[in-house]
Amino acid sequence: MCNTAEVIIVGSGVIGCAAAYYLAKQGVSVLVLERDQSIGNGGSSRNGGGVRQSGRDPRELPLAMYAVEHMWPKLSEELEIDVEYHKQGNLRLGKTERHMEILQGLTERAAACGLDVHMIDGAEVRKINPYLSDEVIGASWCATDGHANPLLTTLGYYRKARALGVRFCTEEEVVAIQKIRGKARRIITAKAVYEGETIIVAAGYESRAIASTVGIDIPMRKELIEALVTEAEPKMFAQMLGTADADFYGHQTDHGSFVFGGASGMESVNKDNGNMAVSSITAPCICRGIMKYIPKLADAKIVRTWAGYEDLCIDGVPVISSVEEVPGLILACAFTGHGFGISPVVGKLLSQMALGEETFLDIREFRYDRFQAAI
Amino acid sequence: MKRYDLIVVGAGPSGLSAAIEGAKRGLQVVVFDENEKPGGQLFKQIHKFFGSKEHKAKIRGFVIGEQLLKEASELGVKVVLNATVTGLYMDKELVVKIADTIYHYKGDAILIATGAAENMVTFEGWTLPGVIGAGAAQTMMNLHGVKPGNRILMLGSGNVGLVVSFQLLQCGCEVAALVDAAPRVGGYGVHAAKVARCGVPFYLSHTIVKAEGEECVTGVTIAEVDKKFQFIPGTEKHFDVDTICLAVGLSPMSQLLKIAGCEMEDNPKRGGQVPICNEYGETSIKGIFVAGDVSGVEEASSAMIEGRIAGIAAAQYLGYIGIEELEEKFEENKAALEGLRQGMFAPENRGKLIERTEEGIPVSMNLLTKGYIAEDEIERYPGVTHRAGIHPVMECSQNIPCNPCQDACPRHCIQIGSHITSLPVVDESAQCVGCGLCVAACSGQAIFLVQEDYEPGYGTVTIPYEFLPLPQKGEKGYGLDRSGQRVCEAQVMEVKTAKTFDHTNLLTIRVPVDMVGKARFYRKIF
Amino acid sequence: MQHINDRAIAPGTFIPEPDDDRIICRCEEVTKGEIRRAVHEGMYTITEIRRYLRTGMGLCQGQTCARLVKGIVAKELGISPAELIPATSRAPMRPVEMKVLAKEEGRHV
Amino acid sequence: MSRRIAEHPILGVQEKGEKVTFLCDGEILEGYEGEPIAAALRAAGIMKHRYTKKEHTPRGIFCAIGRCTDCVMIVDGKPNIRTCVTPLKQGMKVQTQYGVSPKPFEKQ
Repeated sequence: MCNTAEVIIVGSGVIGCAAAYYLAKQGVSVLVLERDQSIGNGGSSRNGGGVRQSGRDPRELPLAMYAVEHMWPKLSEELEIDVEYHKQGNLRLGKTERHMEILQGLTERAAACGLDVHMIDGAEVRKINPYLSDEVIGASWCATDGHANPLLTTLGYYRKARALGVRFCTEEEVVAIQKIRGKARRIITAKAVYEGETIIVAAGYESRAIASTVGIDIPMRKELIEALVTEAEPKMFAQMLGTADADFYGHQTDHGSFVFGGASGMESVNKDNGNMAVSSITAPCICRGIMKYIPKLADAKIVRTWAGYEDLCIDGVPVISSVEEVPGLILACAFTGHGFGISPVVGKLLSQMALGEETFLDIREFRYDRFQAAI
Repeated sequence: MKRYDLIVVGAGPSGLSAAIEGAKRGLQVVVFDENEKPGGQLFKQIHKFFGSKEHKAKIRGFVIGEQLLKEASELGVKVVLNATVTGLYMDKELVVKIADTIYHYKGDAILIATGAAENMVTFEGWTLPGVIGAGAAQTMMNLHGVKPGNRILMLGSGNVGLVVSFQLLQCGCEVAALVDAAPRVGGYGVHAAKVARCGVPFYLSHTIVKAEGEECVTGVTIAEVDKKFQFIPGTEKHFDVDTICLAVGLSPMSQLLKIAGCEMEDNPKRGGQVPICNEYGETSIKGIFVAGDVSGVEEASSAMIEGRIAGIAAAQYLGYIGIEELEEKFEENKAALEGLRQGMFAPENRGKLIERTEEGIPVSMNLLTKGYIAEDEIERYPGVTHRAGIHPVMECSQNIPCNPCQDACPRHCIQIGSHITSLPVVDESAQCVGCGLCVAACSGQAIFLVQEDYEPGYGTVTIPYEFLPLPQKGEKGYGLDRSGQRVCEAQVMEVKTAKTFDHTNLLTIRVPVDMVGKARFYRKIF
Repeated sequence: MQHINDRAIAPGTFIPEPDDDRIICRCEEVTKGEIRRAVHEGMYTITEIRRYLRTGMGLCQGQTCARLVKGIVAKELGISPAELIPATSRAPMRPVEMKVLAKEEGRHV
Repeated sequence: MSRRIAEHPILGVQEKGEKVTFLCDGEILEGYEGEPIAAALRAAGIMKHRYTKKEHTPRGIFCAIGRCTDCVMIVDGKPNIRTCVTPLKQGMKVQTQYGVSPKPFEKQ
């Protein structure tokens, strides 16, 4: 088999798979290298499935709004797989006055960017979702937010890209990128050497080590966060839920199970045994959080817990950028836990960047060299 | 956090054995088990165990369970039941669900002895109510006292399939057929023989085509398979049954070890995903040990020894004993383990066709394909002799590590010798008094007392009998041969029960003299 | 392992089999045909099959079907089942009610 | 209760809890306190515990030790209760489970 392609993508997460798909659709030859044995085994298969605009950094908002308006609604049709996209709103819940202040701030900033999001009181919240407890005194409500199935979205992009001729190689851990005659061109893995005209690095936190082999540093850290899933329950509600406190977020899936993510507060110091191990304290903590908001779920049985790494950027928004000082290199990483909802649009932008086209959205805010010392 | 020296997960044969050895050496030990009754599979095993005294031979599984539990309690081991270990986390932290609360515990050492789970096969209709695992059948009848069905077809001729078939018969169910896709019976011949002589037909090289029924099982169709396990058209056979029981092997239940991050391997010889561990059962994570089926599917007897080794190794790991004691005890237990792992059913012989016994005697092919030794094969075996007066006839035809018969005879009529797998031989010089202790002692129920000259034209056969209702003295019925066919009329001359027989009753039936070599079971005339 | 890793190596064309409608994952009601087809659609690992079809994602978390699924996928890929890494095991080992999980004891002595 | 084993040749007469009554789909049945719900149902000759969500096919006891989760029913209003490991209590209300609902599919 030939080890060259016009574009080589490092990382088969939803970003890498989406970019591969949009490139292949243009007739570009693409090779995707994945460190793991399974496609999309990082955050793409471990996140809560939120497709939100509200609650985002204003810099990211145009991407999210574009994806929700133009891409998500047609994605199932495009990928010929039901990605279980539901545009039925996001409630970000508050229980205290302080929560309401946080929500108010988020809402004002998003509304200023043109997003239809507004504050509602407890009664209105329970009209939208009657299962929420009386402790909830208000929420921000964005009717055009929603959720989708991240597993099927990732594998849907993969399947379609593969069918279009994209070559995916798993268990190919990239050791280094090499410049050839001034251009990023060669990729060295533990097993082989690959060459491409353009290299897109979309490898989550590992992107940092890979980029450093050509002298680029992305200031990010990683954090192991957890999620859980219940047994199937009768249909209860369709919105995506979040909280001002960020103590949990989640939704009910088409399957009937509830997927919730959440935090114990210990995430920044969580240990790992190499298997993305869950801690013994987080799932109970998430459950206590959920039960305060949705008491009816107290009897729902948890069937699985899991963990995954977030690649947290120092300034909270991703790097989606060509690297001029290393021609041929494009970075798409540090998504900070917000990547899934914007993955279709990022995939499309990356395809334009790889083809040297002007991008249809302004992505200057996501440049790799934007980071400055504080003082 | 509450911390123990040793936390054992699973109160089965290996877990309890490990707990006992640990506690004996001063460790503070707790055992968690998710079931309401301890003992693991032992409490479903109501047959007498094979092996030698050190392997608790001749004792029924559930009694061994009770003994282990008693010993553990006396040593101060805390056995917590209805306690589900839901996860094994870093720093050897266990989360245990007890009633409606979860508890966190830490162990300086942890022993995972979670046993195995049943494998399944699929066929048309396999999801219908009435298709159950063999373990489910055992649980229902032996733990809950409920018959799993009325008329049952068993799939699988390994020891589980054979033993459970016999248990089904014991609790009053009818076993319509015993079926296996393999060309030969997988389990012990003696287990097969006791099922066959009750009249259960064996269909080797057959498997299930479909379970029939709309809402639950009302029947089953089986068919013969060729060497590639493909159905041979035209060989279909139908049985009216209400239950289909699957006994097609076990897989180690090793999920907790995977959660903990122990290095695992897929080892078909051990039954599936098992942790990589050293000779003491210690996994890649120091202080996490394994024993029993979770580290490789075997018998309860070997699980107990593995448990002992791991318990002692945990004691050494925690500094309660020196390495010398561990090494010494390990050698002893290893010898016991090797004793069990020999003979025709030794792990290395799995799946192999062995044509001759260690003594050079051809193995009964009829036993391997029909479940019983044929008339023209039976005389080959050294335990089958003819002589005047009452004497034992030992229809033991396979080299299994087992010797209770030798110890049972007060007159030393029976000899196995130092090699535990040897076939038993009758010592012609010793005089049998017909006490029947050997009949009751034989875990395989393969020993009969025969008297050819009981009265003119009639002889007697004394058979082991573990069914209810117990026939009455003087009662008339039929003698059944090894295949379960009626061969003659028979009259019950004597029914002996004794505490030492441990529920194996001795039924002496009078049969025509030409039938003393054939009649091996009795059924009353209804 | 080359067969699993290079997704451009296809397992040949999908040929329907008479028992494709047989349920394999009892909890999530996934059939043999769906599993076989998924392999042909590029899902070469147990983890991918699981995420794609929900095999082993139900109440029992694959305790019944894991071995069966593995056998089908391996056969379709033309490899030994032992070459396929099983799906990750995760706590809880049995379904636990949220209110029970929420009620912890013994974290502190 | 013909499916009950009155006396077992090896295990003898098994100890049972108090005799209790419970409701299964509205029908009054008898069982013994503390035994698994599934055992009481099997003793009463009830084979079907639920109908599946997708194919609406019946399921019953399969593993009987709480692993396979095939025998789940709605017990006292809660769905997905593993009847093979849930002890029977006086007055329990057990219902056939359709998908995850007590209502037959045509009424859902």
